[in-house]
Amino acid sequence: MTIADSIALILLLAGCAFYLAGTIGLLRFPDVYCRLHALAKADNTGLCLICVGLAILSADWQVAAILALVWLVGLLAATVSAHLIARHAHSAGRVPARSGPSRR
Amino acid sequence: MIGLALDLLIIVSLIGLAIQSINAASLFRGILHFVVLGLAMSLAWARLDAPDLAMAEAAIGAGVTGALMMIAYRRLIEIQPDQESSLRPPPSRLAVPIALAAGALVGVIGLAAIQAEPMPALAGTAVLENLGSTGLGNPITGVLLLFRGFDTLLEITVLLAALLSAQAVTRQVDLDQSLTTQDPDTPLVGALLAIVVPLTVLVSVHLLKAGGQETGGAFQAGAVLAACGVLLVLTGRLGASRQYSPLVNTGLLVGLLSFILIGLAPLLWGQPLLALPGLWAIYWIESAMMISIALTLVLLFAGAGSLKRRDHG
Amino acid sequence: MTTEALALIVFLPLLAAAGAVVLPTAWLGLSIRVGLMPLPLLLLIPTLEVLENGAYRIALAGHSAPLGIAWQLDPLSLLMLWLNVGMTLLISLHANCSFRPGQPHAHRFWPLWLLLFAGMNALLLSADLFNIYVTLELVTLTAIGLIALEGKPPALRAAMRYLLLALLASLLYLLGVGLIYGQTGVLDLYLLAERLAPGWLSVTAIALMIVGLLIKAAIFPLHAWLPAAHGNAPGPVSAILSAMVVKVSIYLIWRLWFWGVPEWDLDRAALLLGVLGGMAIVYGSLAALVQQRLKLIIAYSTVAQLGYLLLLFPLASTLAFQAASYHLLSHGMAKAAMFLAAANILRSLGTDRLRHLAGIDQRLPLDVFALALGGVSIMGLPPSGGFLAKWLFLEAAWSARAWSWLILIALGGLLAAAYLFRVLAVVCLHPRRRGNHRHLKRTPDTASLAAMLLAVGAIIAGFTSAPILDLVEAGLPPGLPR
Amino acid sequence: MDSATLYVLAAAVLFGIGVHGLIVSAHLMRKLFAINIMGSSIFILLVATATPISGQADPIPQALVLTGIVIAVSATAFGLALMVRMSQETGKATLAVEDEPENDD
Amino acid sequence: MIDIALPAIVLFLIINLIAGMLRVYRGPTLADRMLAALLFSTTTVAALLVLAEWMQLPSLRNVALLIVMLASILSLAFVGLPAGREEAADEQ
Repeated sequence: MTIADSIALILLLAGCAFYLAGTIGLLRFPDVYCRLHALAKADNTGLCLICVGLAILSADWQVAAILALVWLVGLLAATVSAHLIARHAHSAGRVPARSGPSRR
Repeated sequence: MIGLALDLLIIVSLIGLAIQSINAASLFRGILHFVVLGLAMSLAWARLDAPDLAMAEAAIGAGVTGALMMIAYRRLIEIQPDQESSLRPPPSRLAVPIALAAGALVGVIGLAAIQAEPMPALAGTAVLENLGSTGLGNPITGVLLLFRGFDTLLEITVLLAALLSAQAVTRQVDLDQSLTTQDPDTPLVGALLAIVVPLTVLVSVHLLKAGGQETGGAFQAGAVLAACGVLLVLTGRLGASRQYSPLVNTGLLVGLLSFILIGLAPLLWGQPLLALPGLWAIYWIESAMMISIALTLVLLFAGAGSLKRRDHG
Repeated sequence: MTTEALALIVFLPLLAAAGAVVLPTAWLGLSIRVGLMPLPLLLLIPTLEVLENGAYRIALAGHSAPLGIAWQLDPLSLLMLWLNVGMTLLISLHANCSFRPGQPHAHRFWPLWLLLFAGMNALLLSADLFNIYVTLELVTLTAIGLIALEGKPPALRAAMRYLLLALLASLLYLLGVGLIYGQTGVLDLYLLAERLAPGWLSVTAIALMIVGLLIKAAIFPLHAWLPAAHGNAPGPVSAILSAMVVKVSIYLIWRLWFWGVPEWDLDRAALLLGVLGGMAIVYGSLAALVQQRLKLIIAYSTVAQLGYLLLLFPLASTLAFQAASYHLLSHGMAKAAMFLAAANILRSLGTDRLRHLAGIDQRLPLDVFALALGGVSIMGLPPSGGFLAKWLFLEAAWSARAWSWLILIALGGLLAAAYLFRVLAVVCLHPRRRGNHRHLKRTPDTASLAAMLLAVGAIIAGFTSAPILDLVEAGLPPGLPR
Repeated sequence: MDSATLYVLAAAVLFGIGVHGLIVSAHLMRKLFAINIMGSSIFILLVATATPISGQADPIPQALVLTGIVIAVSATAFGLALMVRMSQETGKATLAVEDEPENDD
Repeated sequence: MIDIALPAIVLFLIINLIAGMLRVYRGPTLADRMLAALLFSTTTVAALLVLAEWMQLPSLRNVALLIVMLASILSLAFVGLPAGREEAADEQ
């Protein structure tokens, strides 16, 4: 295994860790706004790390370009979706939870 | 080994999502599960070595299907907010045995089909043998346009028939309002459109061009383009219209018309019916079909006969 | 020439449908004419070819069978094509009254109508199992759109039920096609005979396809969707659905059975199909006896009459084939005539409930006459096409010494007479309620004319049988007993 | 056990789920889901049972399934439109048996 | 090593996904359920990218790109649902 491969592997695993964090946040956080926050940020960081890892692994500029594009568009889509969902929740009259354990 | 574990997991999620999309406690959850099931299906296609199908499933499932279901759901709850409270599913003692029998039948058939002595797939072999002389690299595109082009011609006719039938049953009142989000000027939406719209157009053109050699093709490209149109309708940039528009109608039919006319033309110089004269014809028909497929899907979504541009803020 | 003509027979209606969508309303009439009128002339060319040289095959795109899709025109499909073209044209004459360009649903009706027509022609020509699946879907979706066109709740419900069942049926058919491809590596119907060995897997595949087609053909006990759909659709749509659309499914079963797997020993399956047909005859007729609406009576009569087409399987002889083909033809014309006449009555009266029909014969003589003539053929009274078909059936059963089928065929005729005389008795013989139909809307003359022409056709079919029966015999699969 | 076998079994289970859903669901949208799931299961079956030709996937089943997917989407979109119209006319998106006043006056 | 790690990562991502779907059940609001669907699309994208590398099917990257591009459509269609009205029906 080359050094590049090991770096890629470490990045991929780190990406997975972020995905895990996002999912835990989605399941454990108390209200919809916190969950949004967890998911949108952690998952996109995870996606970024995975894309970088795969780019190193493939060692091909064309592939790297596609991966970068996927990540950027993913970022944009996640941002807009999170915003829209939060807006919907807000207009539905959801009040952010102040503190305390998850409701369910 | 790990590949098998992966397949198993994909299958478990497929099954779970399928159960949930039919049996979820509310219709909304059912829709979500069904849309997600489409994504999981594209993973399954990827594992089954069918990237063309993965792409078709992703393009249609992530874009148009979800939007169609959501809009239909919205129209339903506008009529009756409480869609299912009064519904008691008819008690049927036979349902489970019938379902088990049907599933078992399919399973036994499938297993037997795998185990059976592999017969030479004559048609498939012929496709792979003849592909070299056509200048195409993707055998599926070869099948869809050259060897079994008539299927594809009829397939876009079916799509057109679905649109015409849907229009025939769509009530022609209050066409205009209920498609867009309440506020087309929500921040960020403009930025999203500014990037995603050109990108979808680019990607669909790329898929079209790539379709001859690798994964892609008119349907995938058209579905992506349709998703772009749906996006524009949802954000209020395009509106449903009742006005006859020659442009929209021509776009709707350009695929079918090009296919028929280019398919009939060889008869004039003594060639067989539907024998496409060269690669340019394939690319022309594919492009025309892409436009028609995209417009058909957008019109199916909008539930209207035509589209018009809409000004906003 | 023949290739060109056949290409136009499929593509001209398609182009006309496209024209009806894309051109402004003022051009609708022209599109319709272009899509329909030249067809009989065009069909003459392949007819001459087939009469002279027998079956005609076209490899589409120049790729012959295992690779590409083929069209095959043989005497049986030629007969079906003539039926489809002739009936669509005559029914269009009627549709041109209720959906005259400019009227509310006209610009929705005609494109679908033309697509349905093109789809049926493509289906009848196709020799490829998967291509047939696609054409079946085209036919089904357009048919359902046409049923639901006017947006009345019963029609919408019927259309929805039809859609769900038709989709289920298509899936079964598709599964069968996939299995057959896995078994043989080919999709061409006429290549199956030598490549599909009768193992349990291939039997299951054929069985799945047949069950799917039986659902689409509304054969008892899978008939539940038909009466509501045909009874609530607009008149011309009911007519073409009953006359042609359900029947092509049975035509496809014939194809699979006698051309796809002619070597198989299918006696027990044939008996089963025959029993289903018999049950359809008895059940459909009894149900028609208790209906209160004219169109529903006619629709249940379709359920019953479709049963005869399945008797071909147990009888399986040249005579039975002639009988079944002739039944298909004469029932098509008679049933279309009856549905069109019923549509005219419904349109004039605003209702087709039987008890409101008393004495209608004085106000709408032409329509009632068409209804009665159609009824004569359905009952199988001489001299009519229906009589000849049932006579041939009886003869076939007689020469096969199949007494139970013989009794069944006779019983079916009696039952048909019962439910049709019930209608005619109310309409013509009810003395007291005459003359209370002052506010009738006038039926357009062409609408009555179309019904009349079809009804007369069903009667004339009783006299001019020889060429058609010869044609059928010329197209029989090899090895069928006399 | 190989993945083709696994997917065939998955197709069987999905088909059963679809059949069950088609029978027991009252809401039409769920019936449409059920039909679609049955369709997907048959598509999976067709692709999973295809025999590879000298190491390459047989293109015919995949092309057929692609056509099948387009047809399924068309039919589903039309079904949704029909369902919405039914609901507009009758207030319900179901096909209950008691809704059929076929014969009474 | 890499050849085992890649499918293992896909495996992990899918487990992650299934866990995330719990949020669709639990809700409690429609927005929560939508969120879980969103999670599904980002995770599927990552899984497809890794699969593309492992199975040597480069076109899967295009599939992934398609999915991210179209992911916002569902959210946009969702926002069109009248807020608040249907939640009563959804929350038993």
